[in-house]
Amino acid sequence: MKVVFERTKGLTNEETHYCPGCTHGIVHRLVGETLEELGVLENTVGVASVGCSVLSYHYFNCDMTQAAHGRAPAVATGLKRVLPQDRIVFTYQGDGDLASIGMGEVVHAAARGENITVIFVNNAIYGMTGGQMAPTTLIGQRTATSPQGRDIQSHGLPIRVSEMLATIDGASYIERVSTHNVKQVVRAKKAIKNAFKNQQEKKGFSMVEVLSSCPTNWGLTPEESLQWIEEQMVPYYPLGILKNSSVITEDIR
Amino acid sequence: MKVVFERTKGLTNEETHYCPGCTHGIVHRLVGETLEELGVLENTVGVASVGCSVLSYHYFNCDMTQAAHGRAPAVATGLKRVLPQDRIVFTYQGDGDLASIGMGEVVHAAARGENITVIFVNNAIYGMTGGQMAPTTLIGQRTATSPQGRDIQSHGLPIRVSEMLATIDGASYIERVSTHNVKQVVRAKKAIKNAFKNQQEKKGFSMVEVLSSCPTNWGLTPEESLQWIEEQMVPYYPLGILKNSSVITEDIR
Amino acid sequence: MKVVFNENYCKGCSLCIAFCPQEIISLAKRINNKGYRPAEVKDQNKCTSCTACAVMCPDNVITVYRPIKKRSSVS
Amino acid sequence: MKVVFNENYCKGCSLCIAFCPQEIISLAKRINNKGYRPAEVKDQNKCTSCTACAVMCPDNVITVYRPIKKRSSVS
Amino acid sequence: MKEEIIIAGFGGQGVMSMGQFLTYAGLKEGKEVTWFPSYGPEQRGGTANVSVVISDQPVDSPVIDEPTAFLALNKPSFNKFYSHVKESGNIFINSDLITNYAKRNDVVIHEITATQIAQHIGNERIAGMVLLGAFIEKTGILSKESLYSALKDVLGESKKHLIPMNKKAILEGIHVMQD
Amino acid sequence: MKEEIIIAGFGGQGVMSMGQFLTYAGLKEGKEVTWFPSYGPEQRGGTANVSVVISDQPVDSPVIDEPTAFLALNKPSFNKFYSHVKESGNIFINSDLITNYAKRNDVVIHEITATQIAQHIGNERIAGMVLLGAFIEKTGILSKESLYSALKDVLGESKKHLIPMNKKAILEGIHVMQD
Amino acid sequence: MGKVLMKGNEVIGESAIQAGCKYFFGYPITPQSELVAYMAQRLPEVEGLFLQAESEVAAINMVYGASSAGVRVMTSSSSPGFSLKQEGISFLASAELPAVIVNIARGGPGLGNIQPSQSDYFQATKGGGHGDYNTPVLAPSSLQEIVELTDEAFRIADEYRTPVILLGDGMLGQMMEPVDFEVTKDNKEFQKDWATTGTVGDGPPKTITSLDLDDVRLEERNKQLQIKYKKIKATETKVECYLMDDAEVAVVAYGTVSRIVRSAIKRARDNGIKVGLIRPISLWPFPVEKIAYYSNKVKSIITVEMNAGQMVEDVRLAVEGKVPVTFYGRTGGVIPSINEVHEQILSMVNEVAK
Amino acid sequence: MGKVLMKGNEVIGESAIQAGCKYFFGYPITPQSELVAYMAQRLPEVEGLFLQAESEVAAINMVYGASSAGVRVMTSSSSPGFSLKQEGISFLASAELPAVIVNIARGGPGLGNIQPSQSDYFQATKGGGHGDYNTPVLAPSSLQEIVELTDEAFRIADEYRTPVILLGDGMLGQMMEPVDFEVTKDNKEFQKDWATTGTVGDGPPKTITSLDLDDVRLEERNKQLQIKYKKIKATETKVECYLMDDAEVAVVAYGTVSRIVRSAIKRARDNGIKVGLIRPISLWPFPVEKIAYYSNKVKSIITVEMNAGQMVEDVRLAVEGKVPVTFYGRTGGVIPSINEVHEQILSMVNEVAK
Ligand SMILES: Cc1ncc(C[n+]2csc(CCOP(=O)(O)OP(=O)(O)O)c2C)c(N)n1
Ligand SMILES: Cc1ncc(C[n+]2csc(CCOP(=O)(O)OP(=O)(O)O)c2C)c(N)n1
Ligand code: SF4
Ligand code: SF4
Ligand code: SF4
Ligand code: SF4
Ligand code: SF4
Ligand code: SF4
Ligand SMILES: [Mg+2]
Ligand SMILES: [Mg+2]
Repeated sequence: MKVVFERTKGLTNEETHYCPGCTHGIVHRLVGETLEELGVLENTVGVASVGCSVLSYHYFNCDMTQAAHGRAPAVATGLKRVLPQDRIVFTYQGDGDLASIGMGEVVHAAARGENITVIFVNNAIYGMTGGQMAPTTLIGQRTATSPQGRDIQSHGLPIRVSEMLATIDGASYIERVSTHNVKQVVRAKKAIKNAFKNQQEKKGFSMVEVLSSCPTNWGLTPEESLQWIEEQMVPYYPLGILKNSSVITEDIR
Repeated sequence: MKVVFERTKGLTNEETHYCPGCTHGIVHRLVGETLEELGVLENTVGVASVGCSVLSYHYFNCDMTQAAHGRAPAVATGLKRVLPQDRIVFTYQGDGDLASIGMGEVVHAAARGENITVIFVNNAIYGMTGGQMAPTTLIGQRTATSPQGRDIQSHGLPIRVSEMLATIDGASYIERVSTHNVKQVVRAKKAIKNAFKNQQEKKGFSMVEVLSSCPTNWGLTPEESLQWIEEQMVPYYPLGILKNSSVITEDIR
Repeated sequence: MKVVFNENYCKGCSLCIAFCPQEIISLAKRINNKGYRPAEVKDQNKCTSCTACAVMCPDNVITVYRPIKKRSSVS
Repeated sequence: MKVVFNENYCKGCSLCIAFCPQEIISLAKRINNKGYRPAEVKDQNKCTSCTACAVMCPDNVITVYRPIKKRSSVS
Repeated sequence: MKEEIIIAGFGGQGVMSMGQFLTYAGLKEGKEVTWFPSYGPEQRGGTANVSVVISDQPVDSPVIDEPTAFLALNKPSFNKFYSHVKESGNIFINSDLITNYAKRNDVVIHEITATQIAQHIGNERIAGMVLLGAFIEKTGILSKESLYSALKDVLGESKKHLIPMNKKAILEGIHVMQD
Repeated sequence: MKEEIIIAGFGGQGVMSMGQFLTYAGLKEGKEVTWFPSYGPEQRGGTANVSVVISDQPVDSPVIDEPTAFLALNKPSFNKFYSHVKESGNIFINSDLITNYAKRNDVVIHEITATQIAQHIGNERIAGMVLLGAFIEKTGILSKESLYSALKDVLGESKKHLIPMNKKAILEGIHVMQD
Repeated sequence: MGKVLMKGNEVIGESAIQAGCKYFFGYPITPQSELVAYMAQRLPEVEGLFLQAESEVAAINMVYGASSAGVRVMTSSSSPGFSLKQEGISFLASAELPAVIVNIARGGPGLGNIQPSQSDYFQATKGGGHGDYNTPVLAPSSLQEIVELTDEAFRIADEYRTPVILLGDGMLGQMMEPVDFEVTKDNKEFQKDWATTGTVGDGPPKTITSLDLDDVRLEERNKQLQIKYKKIKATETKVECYLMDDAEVAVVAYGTVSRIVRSAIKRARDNGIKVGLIRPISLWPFPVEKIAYYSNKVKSIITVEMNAGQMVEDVRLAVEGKVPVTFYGRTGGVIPSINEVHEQILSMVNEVAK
Repeated sequence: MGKVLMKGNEVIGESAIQAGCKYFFGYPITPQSELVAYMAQRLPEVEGLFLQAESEVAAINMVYGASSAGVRVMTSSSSPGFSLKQEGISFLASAELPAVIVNIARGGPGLGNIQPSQSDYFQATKGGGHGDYNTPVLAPSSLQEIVELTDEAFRIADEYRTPVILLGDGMLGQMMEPVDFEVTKDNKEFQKDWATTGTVGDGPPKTITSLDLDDVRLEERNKQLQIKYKKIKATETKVECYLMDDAEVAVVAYGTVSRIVRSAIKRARDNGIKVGLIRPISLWPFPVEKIAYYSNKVKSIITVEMNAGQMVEDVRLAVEGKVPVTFYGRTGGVIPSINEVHEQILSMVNEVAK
């Protein structure tokens, strides 16, 4: 018997605190596997954000720093700018963290072409605090702070962060992937790997937006949640590569 | 003799504190004229930001609130959301204010489709504090904090705010104009008027980015400064309408 | 055993069940440490070692093995 | 007087001078309240009331008048 | 009269609602009440507990250090509070889940096969309600009727259909104590 | 010896550099010095002033309430500080710009046609330097040579070409006082 | 409507609405999120507006904007989020804009945890923001008191044109208790002719600003603020004394902890110990006089807080060395038990007896 | 290099570089912008890094990141920008990350103005952020002292793993004075095996966090912090006494104001008045013992500050009512004149003589 799938060394043996069926766990695994496969676990410093993944420093098997809500890109900038050249720095952020309070920080990290990798877990809700509206919450979606469903009139349309950041010159690699089935998870893995390789190649800011589930706050079973991603989220948040270029050489007038 | 050009009632009689030849003065006039011509001076509340225009509350002949650095869009949101429907709210912000510290606020005001008008004066520098680098400072431009000239490696490429905000669904009208000659100033006036009309028509977030001079910190004469806008800024910040749509009816999936 | 479940990590979310093409995974009657019914495969023979279950498991519960093909089957 | 300068608002920036197609604006020798040499037009006759100076003046110094055309000139 | 009650169990066992049933019932009887939940990280996955005070006098501390009554729905929770129960206090135990513990002689321990009873009624998730019934019967702090009526307030329109089942469980708890 | 000097004028009149010339010169002579500029909103457009203390002893307050010397480059600035000058202090006035004021008898007022002298030298913007020359000549707190050498430090490479002109202005100021 | 059972966070929301506040700008954070959710549900029902801001910084500045327009407006947060509001609070104080700002504090420093804590006392009372300003700080200890103090908070805010802080902790926010909203309320109407609502029909343009480049004028503004603060100190100090008449030992405690202390005092009284409670209800202005008064009567004072010792400084400032002032506190979100506090009282009594 | 003339802001920058700080993350604000500009110019020359952050919030969090990596790092701002850093400072304190944070304070509250002020004293010393923490606060009064105290700030930061605040005002930042950088410096090397630099060759993964969901563990962290603060109080208190030996009146003042006070004291001494100066150099820890000691010797104490009265509370806490403590202050960026202070001393002397 040959092992065809086993737990990555990129993760510790800690059991996670995530709810049953929450795809944060899948994204963790993909990042862990990537770090292991690229052989950079010992060179990596991860930045945990504030959200359900706040404790991710227990799970990633590398050095980790926990950042204030929304500020992971700034913390990562501080780390990356002072660490030796061969160090890999990534942030792991939710949609509330990155797209709401942390909008300024992520836009500017991208604009500076900060050579870091951002894993952006978009579950269209604030998971940690009990299901409030995120900037990525879909129109009509009911949350604790949009009890009648998000409406355009008062909250506007959800932000497509990847599309927005793709307009920024310093962003070198941006892709949106999903976790709603095997094929998508495999793709997500590839994207995450690219985003880290990009950093190794010093190409600048890379981000992978991962559509992810929150069964607990969506009020759905884990399986229904994956369906909801496919049917509700993907149409508004189309999957694919939004940017793949090298900031260093391009687009300078 | 017929008056063909006279001081607008949209401005008070206060003398401004701007440096000689600073085009902040031109932009003020255009806003003042617009408010006068649309007959909304009495219905308008302006929000002054922190930058050289911090004292603009002395100059605009309407109610004015002075906001913390970068937060004018949030202050404007607070005002607009609680004032009677017929009130017009605008912000007047510099590039440091809007594009650096205030990035989060302006992106979210746009995303919410906040029905306000933003006058964004881009002079590629922090004027007020003595000429530091702004997010819009051009590559190679020497400033107090980029004494060797802004370089891509450490600061990334300048942010094209209008292009970025144009990707946001809630942004209904976005145009970039300039002040470097008579024709451009006339165009700028038209754009500013459109942006206010847009608000009257309740179409959502409108922004006019005005390329503006800072002779003092650029170390150029006023006339050279206008040339610098034309020759250096306009190529990187192309003029024109970047978005003109109504958020209410469009682009909802 | 082609699929091995690290039972105490399992939260009984059933995603493996949903994605197993062979439909051989189910939740056990017993309760694990955490208070969940863990997933299990009764009929290991039917497993094709496709790893779908493992790929979709958010809690890294599953290790998948594939029988090493015998020489004779090469032809 | 076709162009009138509100002299004490003037900062002597010279932008009006740069944009006057008739090249009739210049800075005066005298110093105004603020310590600047204000712009002035000596030869008002040459002015075409084009408003270019006023449009480009950052300090709202300039008022421009146009002579009302006489009936006779209509033909 | 005054009861200081701690109810504790797994997150999904309805501990918080049980506390609310008592609180609403107390309010209905014109008593002074407080309800204070653990709201820490335990909530997700781990254990949860709630402190309820029902009294004729205004309640000072909503935090209880020596409960007069303790309703235990699982072993970890039982272990957490067991030793703190006040002398001659009442402990109500779901004996289907909690076994093997050192008996205290200074308190009154009521072992109730709550899960079995609940399964009998049709849903093991209402085991806690059986303990609630036992509690009011034993202490007499609240009437059955108030508790019934509190069900409506807490469950609301959307869960109205669960009321009969819950009533049944309460009644069974009362019966157990009467036996 | 100790001089507490205030220099004041319009923004563009070189007030800050004048203060720096004195400070550098003082440092060169091994004296204790402080230089404190007004850095408020006046700077842009309005008036500016700088306080310089030159002393044999360590300087306590860099802020001066009773200057022993006052160099006034325009009328508004003159008005601001005139009355504060210490008894028997020295006031150096650019009399081309400052006229019509009530004379104080308890101070020594030196009226110098600094602008005219400066224009003569070739640049009216160095009028202040004429006052500086007058100041050192009158008070003797610093030598001409130190001041000359300070010019190099403050003006730096890029403005080196201005040194001769500035020297000339200083010298003229000295001459005025010698006359 | 009679007595209803609600969570403390919800009571704050309802009380604000009852006080005529129709506008709320907030950002979720545990343990105050129920307040945000409550406002999201309720405000549209009363034709008000709830807006989830993109951050605490944005929220406080939206409040600045709304208050500029003259409406009653509220925001809320918990410790880390409250720190982010400090610049904004300083601006509100300086521009003299009324607003009510809620802090349902949690364990700190840093991200800390979500358990109840009183470790933001200094921040609230000494001014966590820059510059010389103070904000009235009201600290309810029960849900019923929330009703009253929320109403007071809005009254004080409008009357003095100042931001007011309502300071609670996770315990207050999360607990339930019967509340009666039908209590007498302040019904004062405030004329806000300073508000920037557009000049329509009301004269020349108005300006709201916290800037004054001229130092003498900025000093004038500061003097005005200090006069106002003096007035607030004179008229708005709130304190409750419990069993103090014959007390030989005083415990000073505020907010939820005062309830635990009250229970402990009852236990001690049962043991014949003459102990009473001084409960500051307004933390700023601090009840200096009351404490100074009792410091001439009691033998010793214990301050009990859920922090490492903050209010105790204000107690010491009031006592001026007249009697020993000790401190007992728990940190990190640990709630002191009745027994612990009881023992502190006992040992203090023994200490003094020596 | 001998004595050089520089602006205070530049001296801070050079002193930091001399103290081995090669990393600076900042954001411009008057009156500290020269520091940012200086670092932009100088750091590349020493193979360090200057980065202009997008905001003060970003800057302090970049500092958090850089400090996590174990380097000496600094940021700076002025009052409103400093308020924005409060969350970040609380995080640094909780995660025990060393850093030096400069506040060149200006007139407040709100946007205020850019003149010198000391009205951020409370914010700096009591913790403007949330939670129980303290940061050592050093307040130089001359440019030469900046050299020494900046070095000390970095030493203390590393030795105790804590953020340290260097508090000055616009006067200190803008003035010029000769400085000698060739003074003895701390050359202690600090082993930072807690830094998250990647695990390469040094064992299991390390974590830097300020979170602890468990209240008991978070209390443990708080206890450790309090132990540390106690130690800092015991060993790092700095104070200067001037002409105090025979003083009958003491003036307490810090920073630039202390220099004006010194001049005033000389004038008063010239008039035969026995007055001295107690100058706290570390504002936290505050020189409680020294002041307590002299409060047994002098007849009265005046505190002079450029604010509405903040440090005076700490003075009163130290004096405990033993002698009268009065206050004299100017606000809004107005600098008190030597004469004003002199008169305060005179009138205090007359008062006491009565
Ligand atoms: C300054 C600050 N504001 C608010 C919070 C509360 N908070 C914690 S997590 C969170 C949102 C998390 O949502 P998201 O980033 O989408 O992550 P998820 O939990 O959905 O994975 C918020 C608002 C905080 N900890 N700090
Ligand atoms: C919180 C805060 N940070 C920094 C500043 C200092 N500051 C004042 S204006 C300004 C930049 C202004 O630049 P910009 O917005 O481009 O306006 P301009 O002066 O160029 O018109 C800064 C950084 C401040 N007042 N408040
Ligand atoms: S709350 Fe949602 S995002 Fe958070 S762990 Fe649970 S399912 Fe996942
Ligand atoms: S500094 Fe620049 S932007 Fe500011 S007023 Fe002067 S020229 Fe205009
Ligand atoms: S490996 Fe494939 S076939 Fe085997 S259990 Fe898993 S999903 Fe089913
Ligand atoms: S997917 Fe994983 S956690 Fe979920 S039931 Fe299957 S094995 Fe258990
Ligand atoms: S109106 Fe035209 S022609 Fe006349 S002065 Fe102005 S620019 Fe010149
Ligand atoms: S453009 Fe205006 S300010 Fe400039 S010189 Fe002409 S009139 Fe004067
Ligand atoms: Mg989320
Ligand atoms: Mg600018």
